[in-house]
Amino acid sequence: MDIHEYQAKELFEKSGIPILRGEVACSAAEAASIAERVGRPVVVKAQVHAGGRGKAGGVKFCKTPEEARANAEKIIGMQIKGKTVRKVLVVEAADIASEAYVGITHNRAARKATFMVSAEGGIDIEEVAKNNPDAILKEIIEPALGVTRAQARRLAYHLYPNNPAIAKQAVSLLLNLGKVFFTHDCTLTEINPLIVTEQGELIALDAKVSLDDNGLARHPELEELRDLTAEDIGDAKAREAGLAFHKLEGEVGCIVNGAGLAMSTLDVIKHFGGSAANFLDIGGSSNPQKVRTAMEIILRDPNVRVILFNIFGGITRCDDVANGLVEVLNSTEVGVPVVIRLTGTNEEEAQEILKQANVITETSMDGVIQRAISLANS
Amino acid sequence: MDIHEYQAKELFEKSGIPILRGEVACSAAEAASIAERVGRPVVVKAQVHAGGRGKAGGVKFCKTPEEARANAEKIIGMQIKGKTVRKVLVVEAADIASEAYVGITHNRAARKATFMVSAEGGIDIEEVAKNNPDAILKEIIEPALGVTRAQARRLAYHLYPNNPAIAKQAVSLLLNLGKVFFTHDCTLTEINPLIVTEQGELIALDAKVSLDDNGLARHPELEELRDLTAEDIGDAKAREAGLAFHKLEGEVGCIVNGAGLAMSTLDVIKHFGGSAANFLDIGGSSNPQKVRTAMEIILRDPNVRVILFNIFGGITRCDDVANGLVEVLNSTEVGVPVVIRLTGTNEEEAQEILKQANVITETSMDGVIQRAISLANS
Amino acid sequence: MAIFVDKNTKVLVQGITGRDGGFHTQQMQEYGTQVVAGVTPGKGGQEVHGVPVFNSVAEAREATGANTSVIYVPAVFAADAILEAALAGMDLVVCISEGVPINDMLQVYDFLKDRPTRLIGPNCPGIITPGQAKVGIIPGNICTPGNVGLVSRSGTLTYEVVYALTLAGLGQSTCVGIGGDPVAGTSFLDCLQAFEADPDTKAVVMIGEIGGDEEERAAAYISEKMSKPAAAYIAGRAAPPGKRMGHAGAIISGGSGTAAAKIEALEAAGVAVAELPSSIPHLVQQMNVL
Amino acid sequence: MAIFVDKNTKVLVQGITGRDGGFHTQQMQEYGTQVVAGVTPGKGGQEVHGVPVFNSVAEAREATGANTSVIYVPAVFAADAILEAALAGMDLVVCISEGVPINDMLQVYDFLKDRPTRLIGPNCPGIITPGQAKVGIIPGNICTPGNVGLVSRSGTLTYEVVYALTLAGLGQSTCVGIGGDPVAGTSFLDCLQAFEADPDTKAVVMIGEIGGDEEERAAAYISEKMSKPAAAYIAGRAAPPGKRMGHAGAIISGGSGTAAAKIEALEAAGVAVAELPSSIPHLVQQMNVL
Repeated sequence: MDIHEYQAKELFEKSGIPILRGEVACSAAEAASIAERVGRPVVVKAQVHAGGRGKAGGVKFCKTPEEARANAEKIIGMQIKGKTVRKVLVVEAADIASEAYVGITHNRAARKATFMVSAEGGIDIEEVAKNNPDAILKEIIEPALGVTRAQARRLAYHLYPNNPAIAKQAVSLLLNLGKVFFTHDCTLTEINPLIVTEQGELIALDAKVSLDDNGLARHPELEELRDLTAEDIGDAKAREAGLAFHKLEGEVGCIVNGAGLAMSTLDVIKHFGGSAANFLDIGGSSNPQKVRTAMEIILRDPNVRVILFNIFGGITRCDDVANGLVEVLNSTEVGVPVVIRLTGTNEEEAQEILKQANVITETSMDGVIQRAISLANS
Repeated sequence: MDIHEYQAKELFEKSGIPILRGEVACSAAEAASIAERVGRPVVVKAQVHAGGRGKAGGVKFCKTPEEARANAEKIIGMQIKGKTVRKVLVVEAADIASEAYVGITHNRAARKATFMVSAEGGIDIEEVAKNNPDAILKEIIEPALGVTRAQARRLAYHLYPNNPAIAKQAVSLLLNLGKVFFTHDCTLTEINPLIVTEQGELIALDAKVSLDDNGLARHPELEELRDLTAEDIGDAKAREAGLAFHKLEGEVGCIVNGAGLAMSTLDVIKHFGGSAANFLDIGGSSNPQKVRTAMEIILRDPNVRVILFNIFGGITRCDDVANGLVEVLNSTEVGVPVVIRLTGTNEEEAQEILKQANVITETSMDGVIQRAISLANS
Repeated sequence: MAIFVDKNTKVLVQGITGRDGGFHTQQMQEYGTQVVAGVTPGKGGQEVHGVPVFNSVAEAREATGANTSVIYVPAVFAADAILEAALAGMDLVVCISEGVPINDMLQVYDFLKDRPTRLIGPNCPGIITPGQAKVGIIPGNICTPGNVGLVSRSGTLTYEVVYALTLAGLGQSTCVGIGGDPVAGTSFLDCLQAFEADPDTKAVVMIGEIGGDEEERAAAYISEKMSKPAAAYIAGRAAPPGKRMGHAGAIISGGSGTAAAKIEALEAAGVAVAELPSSIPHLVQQMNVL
Repeated sequence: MAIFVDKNTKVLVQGITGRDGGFHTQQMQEYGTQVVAGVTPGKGGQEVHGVPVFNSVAEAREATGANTSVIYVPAVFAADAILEAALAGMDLVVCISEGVPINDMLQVYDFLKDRPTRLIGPNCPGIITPGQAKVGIIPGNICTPGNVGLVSRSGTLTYEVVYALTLAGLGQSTCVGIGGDPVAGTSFLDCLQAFEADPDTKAVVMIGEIGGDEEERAAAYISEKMSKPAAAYIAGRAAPPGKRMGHAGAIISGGSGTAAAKIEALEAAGVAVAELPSSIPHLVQQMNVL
């Protein structure tokens, strides 16, 4: 789960990382009045779960409250990478002497988290990684130790080799960033840019935090940071029902159990010349309500011309899925054909149930997919 | 460093371990008035850095404030294992349904801390260990993990196998005891007895905490718990000067650099038929002030008939020791002979310095010890 | 022989009194697996499907000689359960629980790496040696004994392929679902090494998916060390970049971990890569080793 | 040959700009040791006795090829310094600092146990291979090259014995002070194994003290595996029970860890145990192996 910059900054502040707090505005008028209160130039920053805000015009320096109003006007409602901006952060502009990058994320190959810093901050770190990898210093974080003081020192002196006073501040900051990462079950904590001001202060000018969805259960206070307005209705419904769902661009609506089988279903659809409208994994349980929600989500998409069920029952019981489907068909006008393949646990009971329903059954994965494609094309 | 029961209980309370707090009294009158306020039977407990308080008569159940007064009268001023009791803890008496032992200490052979519990509490755990070792369940604490919840559960269910409600309380308590141990750099945290009351509450009825002297530097708030009144003046002086000192019963006062050489000096004194008055290690530095303090501490002991210096200079510079000694001899009436052996770093300079002084020099460890013994006997 | 589990495996179920734990205890028993103990703290002394329940793994192991543990506890308690099993000296721990926080797994992985306990999972369907024992949730009726070793990151996709093998008359030595999480106790590589050493395994099938570099590492091993023929299927060829496809592991970003890269590495190592899950049996038949 | 350090050892000094670090850098240099780098965070770029100073061990190692680190930092920072050296890939770390909190050392010991870095200390005088290199604070002038391997838990007592050996014409292959703390990186056993494998060592001297069971473990090894003759001295025969004698390690409680028990174990293993430190040279001469 991503959280907004202003929320991330609150976590940082609680952990002793210096930030410029700013205030959140949902309208241009609010933005102007915040700028008025600040009484100095401000920066208006789009609060949206997408990278590249600056490049997209979502971050603007404003000398006056009027400029803040004008820029907020432009930014609120703007689309950045498909996400609508609904709030801006209005924050005092800093006198930047230098910009660095610091971040922690998981290193899958090492099975450890990794701390990365680069003296070239403020720009796309992936660009730095590509063009000047030596500029990035990495420290693998040992699970048994956490971020050690010596590691924080090495990273800090890499950033500020000729400025021990700033490097000492950076050591604390980096240790605190490590605490944020591990105490909150983050998958990413990043400061870009980490600045030194003309006055010699170290400040996290931006703050990016992604949370491990699996860790949220033990951080109810973080679950509250979820921005429901930032979510698509389909995504929200899926999340609440415990479905893994992604909208795609094709015509075959897919309901599958298991992530691997669902991915493979997409592949096989493509192999036979079709195109999937979505990825949807109903998971291991076979609660009929899940089937209903899955159908509802898929039918919101006007592109869908056929609904394909590909179920291999293990924990999932085929008869449960069949019952759920029949229930939906009896109570709803689906409007598109439904093709289904059910194999595995309680397969025969399921076939019996489906006999009553207006659905097309197939016995193999290849077969049901080919049938779905031909229906979508007809 | 040992701390008192009432201080340990404060640490426990802060970590969420249920205790009966009580109040500390320094006089019988105070004890009586606390008992009056409690308004129920109390226990009066000697606060002294020594085990076996109960057996020594330092813990008394008192039905009335008058009994509390009388018992406090007896206990305050009492000697327990050579330590004078100066305070008592007056605490509400509990209705005890069962008593257990729980404790954490370092296991030197494993290089890990160990959690130990026994359902046979309230008595000397070393007796249980000797007579019924199977009654003690141990869990080695992995440094990389700390006390895991599963370990706490196993220990808790060992204590309360037929009482899941109490076992669940015990899981939290044991996890919290682990936190006390590691957060405060303890060498021992112990509850004996851990009781279940007739009302079904789990309570730490006693609390014993020993702190790692080497860890105190990072816990200034714990250093403040040191009971200066409980220390011998010589011990306090030695500690402040950074000397390792123990009083013994013999006649040869010893000043040695290095713990191993100091122990060996005691052995060699015994080997040649003498008896050491003390163990004293001036450590690695050769600050003349240390030599002065060492002399002062030793001369407080009327049994001392000779002072023996056995110095092998490494970091310690022999000339520094010699200068310190000459300084003391010039400003103080020592009253007993001083024999000295200095070998190693700047040995020759030291010999030159000592020529002026009224001391007997020898070149070997065996030689100087034999000389000291003969002087002590003369 | 087979790998990791066989008819001598003595299974302990952590979370046996839960819904899933109880159900699959019965399933495992019906398959003929020796389920000797269960653990649920506070329920020691009870029985579930005739299996005695204990308060701790250590106690259960001591009383029953269990050597393999299977975990069906809620995800946030799974790491603790794995560590409990490892500290109690289990040889094999199979963690079915899905949704274990990644930081928990970093700690567990690091702790186990120099210890004798093997972890399979988490977020996995478990392991089955057809005709001998199953530990986890792989449906027993879709498997049949034979000489194909199968290892997979996915659950139901495994079933799809196993069932296709069975229908084609290609029995399995052992099927291992290693789970789709980014940090898993057992890797493709671990399983390939075990299959290479197992005389009952004549050919290997590997079911991978996008994300990570486990398939590439497996390809390197196959190319350098493996004598037995291998077929593979990689799910996620059609997955759009940057989407997290259910499995925490199956996220694809930038140019790394793509299906194309994995397929290329496997083909370069001489592995027969299937276009469709249904083509796997044919590829195995063509190996002419069974 | 010798053990652990020799003329090729390249030493890095952690805490080189401190009083002790600077002084002993010079002492080590005067002895002929290659001191190639120092580390003090914030003082990178400076020089101490001609040795370049760096901000981190990793940086220093990369620039100079240092393979051995010696630590003179305040005790509460020592564990961090040891871990830094280990993570930077040092082969040997010698920690002189005294008063390291025991919980720090539990973590360090556990972290290092499956890694290639050897730690000597903390709270130790270090190691010297006479005529080749010294790493730590053992006075060079009391040693002389030869074939006696010496290992000791004590500092000045080591000097006493080494000096007695030197005066008796008995040179040393390597002298190791393993330190008096209850949790030390290197044990008697580790050193005995190394001496056993070292062709330059013909006889071994062990200086133990009360507390712990390291001497007993060493005795078991000597009895079962060691071909070279050994002499020993145990300090603390006269120590009263229950007193902490300066060294954190040298505390004696109950019946365990007493001098008598250690002496008995060593004598049973065929070790010549000296009554006095001064008797050691005579015992070594009687071995007739030099």
